[in-house]
Amino acid sequence: MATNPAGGPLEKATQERESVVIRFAGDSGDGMQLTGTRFTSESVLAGNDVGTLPDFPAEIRAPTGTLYGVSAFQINFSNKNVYTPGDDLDALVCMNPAALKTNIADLKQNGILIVDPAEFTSANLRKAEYENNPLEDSSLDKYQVYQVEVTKMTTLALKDTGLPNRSVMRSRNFFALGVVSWLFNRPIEPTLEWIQQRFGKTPVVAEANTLAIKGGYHLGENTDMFASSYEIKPAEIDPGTYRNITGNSATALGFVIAAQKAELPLFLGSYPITPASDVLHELAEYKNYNVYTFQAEDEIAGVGAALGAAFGGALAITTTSGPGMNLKGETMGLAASVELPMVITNIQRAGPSTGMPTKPEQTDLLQAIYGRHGESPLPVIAASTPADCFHAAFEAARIAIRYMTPVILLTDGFLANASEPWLLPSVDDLPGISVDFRTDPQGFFPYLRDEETLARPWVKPGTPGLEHRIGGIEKDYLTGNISYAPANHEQMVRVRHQKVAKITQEIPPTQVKGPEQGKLLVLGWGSTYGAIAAAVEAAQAQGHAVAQAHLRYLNPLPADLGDILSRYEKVLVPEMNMGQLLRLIRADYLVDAVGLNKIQGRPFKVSEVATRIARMLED
Amino acid sequence: MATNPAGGPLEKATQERESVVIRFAGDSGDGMQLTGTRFTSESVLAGNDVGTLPDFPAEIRAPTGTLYGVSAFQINFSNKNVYTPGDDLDALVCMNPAALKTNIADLKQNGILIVDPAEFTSANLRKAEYENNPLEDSSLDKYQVYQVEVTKMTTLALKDTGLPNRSVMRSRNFFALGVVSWLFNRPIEPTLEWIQQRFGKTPVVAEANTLAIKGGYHLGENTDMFASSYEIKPAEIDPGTYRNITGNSATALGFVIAAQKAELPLFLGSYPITPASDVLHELAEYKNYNVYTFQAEDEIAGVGAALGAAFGGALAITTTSGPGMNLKGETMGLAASVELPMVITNIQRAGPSTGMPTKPEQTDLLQAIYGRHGESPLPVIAASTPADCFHAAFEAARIAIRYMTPVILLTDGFLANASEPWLLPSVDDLPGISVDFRTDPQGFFPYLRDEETLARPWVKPGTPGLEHRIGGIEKDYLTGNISYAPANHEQMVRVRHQKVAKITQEIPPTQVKGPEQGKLLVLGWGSTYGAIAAAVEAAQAQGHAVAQAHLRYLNPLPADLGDILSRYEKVLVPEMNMGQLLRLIRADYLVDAVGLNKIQGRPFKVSEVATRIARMLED
Amino acid sequence: MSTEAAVKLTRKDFVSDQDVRWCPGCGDYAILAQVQKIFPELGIPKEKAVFISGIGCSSRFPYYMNTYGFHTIHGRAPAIATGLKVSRPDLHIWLVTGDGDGLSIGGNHLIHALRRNVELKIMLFNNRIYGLTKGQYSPTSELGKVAKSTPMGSADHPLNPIALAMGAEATFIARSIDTEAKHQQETLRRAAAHKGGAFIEILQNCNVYNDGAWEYLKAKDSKADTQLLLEHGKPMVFGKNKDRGIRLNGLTPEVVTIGNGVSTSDLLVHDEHDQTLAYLLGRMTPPNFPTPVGILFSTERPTIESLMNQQIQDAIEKSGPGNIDTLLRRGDVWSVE
Amino acid sequence: MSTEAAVKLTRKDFVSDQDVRWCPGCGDYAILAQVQKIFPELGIPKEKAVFISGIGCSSRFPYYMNTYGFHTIHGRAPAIATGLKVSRPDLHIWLVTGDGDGLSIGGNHLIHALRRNVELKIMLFNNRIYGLTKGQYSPTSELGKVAKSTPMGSADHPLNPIALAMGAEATFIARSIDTEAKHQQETLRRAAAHKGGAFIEILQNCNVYNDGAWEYLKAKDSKADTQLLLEHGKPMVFGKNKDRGIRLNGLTPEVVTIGNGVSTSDLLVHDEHDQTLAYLLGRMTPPNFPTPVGILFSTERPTIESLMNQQIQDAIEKSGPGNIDTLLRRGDVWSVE
Ligand SMILES: Cc1ncc(C[n+]2csc(CCOP(=O)(O)OP(=O)(O)O)c2C)c(N)n1
Ligand SMILES: Cc1ncc(C[n+]2csc(CCOP(=O)(O)OP(=O)(O)O)c2C)c(N)n1
Ligand code: SF4
Ligand code: SF4
Ligand SMILES: [Mg+2]
Ligand SMILES: [Mg+2]
Repeated sequence: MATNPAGGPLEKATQERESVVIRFAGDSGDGMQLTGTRFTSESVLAGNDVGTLPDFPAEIRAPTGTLYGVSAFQINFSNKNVYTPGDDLDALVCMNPAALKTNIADLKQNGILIVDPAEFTSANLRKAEYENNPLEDSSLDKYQVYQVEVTKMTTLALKDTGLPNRSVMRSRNFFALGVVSWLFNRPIEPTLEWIQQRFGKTPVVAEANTLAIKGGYHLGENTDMFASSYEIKPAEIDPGTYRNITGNSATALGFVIAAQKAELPLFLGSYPITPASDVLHELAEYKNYNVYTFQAEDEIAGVGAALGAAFGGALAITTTSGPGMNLKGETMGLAASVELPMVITNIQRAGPSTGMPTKPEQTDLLQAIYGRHGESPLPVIAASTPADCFHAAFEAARIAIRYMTPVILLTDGFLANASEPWLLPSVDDLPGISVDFRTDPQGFFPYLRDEETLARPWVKPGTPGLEHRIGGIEKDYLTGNISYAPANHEQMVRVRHQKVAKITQEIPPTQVKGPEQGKLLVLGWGSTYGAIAAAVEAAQAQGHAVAQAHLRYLNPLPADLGDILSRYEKVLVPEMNMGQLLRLIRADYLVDAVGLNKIQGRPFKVSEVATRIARMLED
Repeated sequence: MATNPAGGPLEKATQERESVVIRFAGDSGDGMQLTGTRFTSESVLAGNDVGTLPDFPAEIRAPTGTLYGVSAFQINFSNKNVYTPGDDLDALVCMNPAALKTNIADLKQNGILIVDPAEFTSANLRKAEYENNPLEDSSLDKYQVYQVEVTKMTTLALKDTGLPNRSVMRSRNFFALGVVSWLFNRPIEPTLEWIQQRFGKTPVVAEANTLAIKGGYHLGENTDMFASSYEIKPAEIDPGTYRNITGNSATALGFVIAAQKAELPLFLGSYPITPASDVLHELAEYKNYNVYTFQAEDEIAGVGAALGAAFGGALAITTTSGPGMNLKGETMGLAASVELPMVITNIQRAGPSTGMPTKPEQTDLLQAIYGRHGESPLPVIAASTPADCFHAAFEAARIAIRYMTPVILLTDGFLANASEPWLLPSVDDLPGISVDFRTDPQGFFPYLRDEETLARPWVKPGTPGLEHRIGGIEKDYLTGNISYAPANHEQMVRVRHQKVAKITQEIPPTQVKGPEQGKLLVLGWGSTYGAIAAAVEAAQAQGHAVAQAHLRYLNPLPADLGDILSRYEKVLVPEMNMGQLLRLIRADYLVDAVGLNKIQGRPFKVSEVATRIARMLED
Repeated sequence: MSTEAAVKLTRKDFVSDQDVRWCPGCGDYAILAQVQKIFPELGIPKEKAVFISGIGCSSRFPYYMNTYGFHTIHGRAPAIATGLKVSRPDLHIWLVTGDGDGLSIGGNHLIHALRRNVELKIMLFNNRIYGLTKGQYSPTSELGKVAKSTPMGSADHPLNPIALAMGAEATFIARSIDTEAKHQQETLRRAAAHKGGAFIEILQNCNVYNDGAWEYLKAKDSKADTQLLLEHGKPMVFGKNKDRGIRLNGLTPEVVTIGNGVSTSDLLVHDEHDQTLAYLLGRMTPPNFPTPVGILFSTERPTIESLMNQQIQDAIEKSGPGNIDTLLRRGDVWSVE
Repeated sequence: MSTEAAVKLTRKDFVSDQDVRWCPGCGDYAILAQVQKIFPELGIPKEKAVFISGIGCSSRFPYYMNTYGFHTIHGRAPAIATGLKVSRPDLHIWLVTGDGDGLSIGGNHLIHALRRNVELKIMLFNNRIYGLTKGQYSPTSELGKVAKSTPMGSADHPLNPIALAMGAEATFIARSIDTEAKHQQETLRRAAAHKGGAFIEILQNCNVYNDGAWEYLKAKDSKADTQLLLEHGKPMVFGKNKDRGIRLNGLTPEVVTIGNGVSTSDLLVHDEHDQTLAYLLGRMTPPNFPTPVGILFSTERPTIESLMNQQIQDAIEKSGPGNIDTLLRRGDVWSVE
């Protein structure tokens, strides 16, 4: 590793690339999430489109160096549209042997691998279950391996700070970030600023991190470690104001803004659960928006409290993930029966049971539709990208209020934590949400329905003259009084179905990306959007008559869907489950669609979808 | 009402009838359930085939005389095969105006109506919301109305017992039973005996009831009130030993006998709920069969305790109805994940939410199949007649043990309380249930699977050398240790599906009643069996190529079902829901089957199914 | 139809148009009557009153009150009511539950509502049986109870509702009896006046499935001996002739007869605010002790709804009322032209 | 691999082959060590021991014990364990739960298990935080707790685990501290020996999300002043110089300094069997009182499993062991030829 004798930057070649997928991997304590987030910010400021995916272990802080303690963050940045966090890696940064062991399989042949040799001690190799040091055998030959002495050089860079060794080690990630920032021509200024803001209160830490990132950057600049750096030109991006946002943040915002538009307080009743807790955390910050966050004793109480708040006239929501969903079923049935608005958000994770709590899956769709006893149909809406969580949450709230019904919103652990740049909507462009609390006693009946929506009136307790009782026993069609009359029950069951069915009138025409008819339609919902879009675009680029349709509304399905399905020879439904949307459309439209199913607690790779598309086109 | 001057029985004409449907209706306090049960016993002893249906109010003891306080019991008895408790009534006994008001619509034109005029007081008429006394206007003209002075004559018959009026009134139902027993040529001796047994400890009550029933019988015999009595010849019934049994009793027996066959203790963890509680009550009587009945603090604890007992090596079951089913979902998911045997019985009632607790419905099928988060497939088995509940429960237990899986058993409130004569199985004819607790540490792995069934080993804690840990987190395919490996998860998800799918190998060929191919197949499941069978037989008798197939196994579906469905031009699926089996078979087989849906908290009438069949044959 | 509390309401204003569907003779009627009786005095406009219940015979209560009402699901009323109260502190919320609804399936929500001190007035109708499901033993049934599901007697030690509420550190705990109209009214008035959550156990007769469960407390000739009427600041005297009392021996209560060297001044004096005393009283059970009725405990601490609403006010004061644009632009934002 | 308890087991026999996955420094390690330490002494063959847990960091415990184990779902372990114990009274069942698992979602099952006196040894690791979900306040967090979901501080009054267990009338209630190895061992031994259900609150440090929550009880120089070590029959003395004690003033405890007219004989003497005392002790909290540790309460009453199994025995004795034929022919039976 020769430094530049002249002391100034070496003249280095710069190669241009269209897009790069990089992953930072290290121990839970190595700060990989932070590194990834910062690199993401640098990339968006460099004008790239980006997609990110954090991946952290289920253990809070597993013993250092263990395989299950590895934490990673992946970023896909490009001068083109980015749909996903990327498939295989162009570059991988590994802070220790365990990170190498668990991530190397995803690195492309000849990909860039950055490792810190100081960490390849025999103790660490043992914890990572390596028999030989991979830096010393030939197992890494097919990659461009860069042994960057992160530990040593960070120590060197920080020697004047007087910080103890343990603290110095905490800046290693910034050193690595510096190296990689140089390598991909990212500006480190925004990060330097950020460091000042974030660590301003402990200047020694701010200084240490500053020194570390600069040290790393200069290493690239001043040594011949890397023959060239890479440039990824800015993408063509629609003008506007952007922010990088995770799905969970977007979900939280969607609800707050829906409540603001509706001029209602927002009430969240929730019980912490991975990966949903962050929505609770974030909403807890918005108290000045009239947001109540009630951490309940369990999920039943969470949805119960929300239902109570809905009865009281708030925009009521509850957030959870699979295990908690089961527990909310009975209360959701009550909400369906008393016809109060509410949004139940399920941020899906890998099941069954506790499953793999930090991993995403789409396995709760049929539960959302059928998971309650009795005929208790509820609208189901799903988000397809991190930023889309905003719109999906907003729309779920809007529908809930307009139709006086609980609505289920589905996202998943991938959307929850992944992020993408989000073109901020203008407040006025968002649909209005008008709430008509009934106050007129004249002609009032608790179950008198609006003709257009079949919604019953929403009455706030406290309204004089409208005192009435509701409950979960079957009700008379008009008065809402208890009724066991057989014909009335059938009428009520049917009207509850009709009300949900009416929501088709809210659904805009399904967007089909691609030819209006043809060989293959790839139909999806939820977080598979990105992988499908990229794969379909690729197939289209090859001239195939392949189209994509992606559903936001799962119940009811769009009115035009049957017609669309009929226009293609084949229909492929990629899902991170055993084929749940697939069953719905087979039953509804009797189309012989087939599924592409991946149930690994991981999103689809573009290539997985692309390969299947190719196979279906051949058949 | 002239008595026979000679004092002896009048010579009365006897008309022969093939079958009769009669309903006893009165106030909750009038003992109609008892009357119906006794009349049923008399009828089976008279050699008829019977079907019964009790119908009681949700209120415990509603104020006397109210419409919602009416309790009824219907019996269909015949010299032919009886499939259902009958459609419209040939005879109706009404103990008060409210009973008349709520039941008269079901009486056939020219049907026999027996009323007690003493009860038609203005107070009672008001409670029954009659403006005029129906005995005095012409509203009952189309029926054969018999005003039997039940109250007066019971009082008369009992005058020597010295009983206070309130107690005398309690024998009114026996008087009515006596009248009707005579009218339909039922022997009252068995009831006389029963009275001795039941009331032996309070001889004055035994005497009162004896006098009352005899009084009623003699009224028929000795007066000219009825011109003729009716005779229903014995049915041709398979030889054997019979007993009349309700679905809930049969369910309880099925479980006890499965446990006995498997030589396991039976453990029921349950929380009371209508209409399931009687299974708990009945099992609590069988302690000497090594039956543990644990009344838990809620449904979650009920299924939880059962799962604990399953872990300990018991045949574990839990019983509930819709609302409780929601609550059990999470624990069922855990049971699916740890692969322990257990039967979850849902005795379905009308939903959503509290719904109509005493009324049956089939609306929980899709919940049974899809009602948990994650991919957590479970076998689902349904009973089709009261006695069939025995076989279904037994089979559910057998499958659970053989495949090491929770199994869902579905019955409903109709089956629960309805009864039919049951040809007692011989103990040896029942399939054996062999339990192989693993005890050998050699080569043991907690998730090592049996090739044929894919079942993992069942190990009783207490077995030396096999100590191991299980849990709801995803497990390694073999060792069962926690594993978050993506491919392992997919393998586990798929093997859990395959295990359930393998159960098709247990399913006998689907019985098709009727032509092997033809115009119409009527496909059903659960308690609709009787109505469908009767309707299909009727259509067949008219020469139509209509067949019936009725499913016991809802998940997985029988392997031959697709083939069967394809052999008919049309498929009709009558269900007491909005079309749930219908969706399953449409999705699986892409057949354009149609539904006949009744969601009134009431079983189908034969005529309703027959009408639809006729219409489909016309189209 | 005015919101003014000043409008004079009468008992009838609180009677709904629905038929009361309890069994004739059920103790629930008496409780309904007392509630309807005292409500006009409370100064609560009827549109501001909400009755919330779970499932059970007792839980049918809201249908009969001409106020807002919500008959929810089994055991969950405290959770639902908490959400309502937190977001609508202006409402007066009364909760009706049973020994099964409140202590079996709903036990957890109950204790959490109590510890949070949500201002709910919780009436638990304790008939020591599951009425609506036709007679299974309940968590308050005596050990060995023979009932539908326990032909050989129940095997679980009962829960003591008062002790449990003390365990959850409720701020107001009282007990009354369905048939004691005056006492019940007084107790409910006190509960209504309490600033915070109130827990009132009402001993109620289910004449169909557990008739006479509280008969020993009610029988005209013996009730003076079996009831211990608690009055704050008064010595604990009971008995037909007011000649018996409760004395403390260390931490153990004992029944003494007044006279023979024992005088009223030796007796325990009731102190509503003494938490240890309340726990001790709550566990005084027959046959060795009379059953305490009245206010066993009361204290004050902030309600959760006051704290939560205060936080919202504080946040608004600090950061200004929410603004959608600010919210959207929170965090790193950049522009593309 | 023999079932004989006589086989001498060692600590290692109870260590499973799984890596322990708690955060370095977590208090859970110490507790695991104590349990593995005492187990060989208990005379329980390892195949007869079962560890059952819910969900939470603490609930990972069973994986590390080389016995039978069941890591179940959040809050439901007491229910699952009850079913196992009732049907398998021969097993020794230990339950591990957290302040969230046991007191939040699982509060109801916990109190019902305690009142039923199922013989489960329940260890509740109280770190006053949700560890596994990364740091939300728990039901035992102090009022005003600033945590992930409560940036302005929590608004609910905490549950007191001891008071709650007293409210449920548990038969054995104790408290120990993760770092007090000896005390913990002694406490667990006593719990194991207790004939009935045992509830042990173990104060545990979550060094990641709530570090130092119990520091005031642990700090070497002050712990003698902040811990009140309970010993049955001994006066309640504490303090570095054993010069302070607890005296009762009516029903109210007070801290006194020995000397100046106050002698040890004036102090409260601990009586494990006094239920009122235990309730009083359970509510002694800082800063005004030292925190009692040790056995707060113990009593005996039949376990539910003994009663239920007795009923089965009695039924068999009375009616003979079950016979399928008899069962089928129960009720009215008739024959058709
Ligand atoms: C989830 C659920 N489980 C069970 C039931 C059945 N159920 C209705 S009320 C009740 C118990 C009622 O007892 P209690 O609360 O004491 O009220 P009571 O009828 O005695 O007034 C039960 C078990 C139900 N409705 N919902
Ligand atoms: C039904 C359900 N709800 C929520 C969760 C998420 N969850 C897991 S552990 C936990 C709380 C853990 O707190 P505690 O019991 O105190 O254990 P600790 O981690 O502090 O030891 C929660 C809320 C879950 N796994 N299941
Ligand atoms: S069953 Fe009991 S509690 Fe229910 S209404 Fe009847 S008497 Fe009252
Ligand atoms: S998060 Fe806290 S409780 Fe959980 S393992 Fe880490 S230190 Fe222990
Ligand atoms: Mg009750
Ligand atoms: Mg904790």
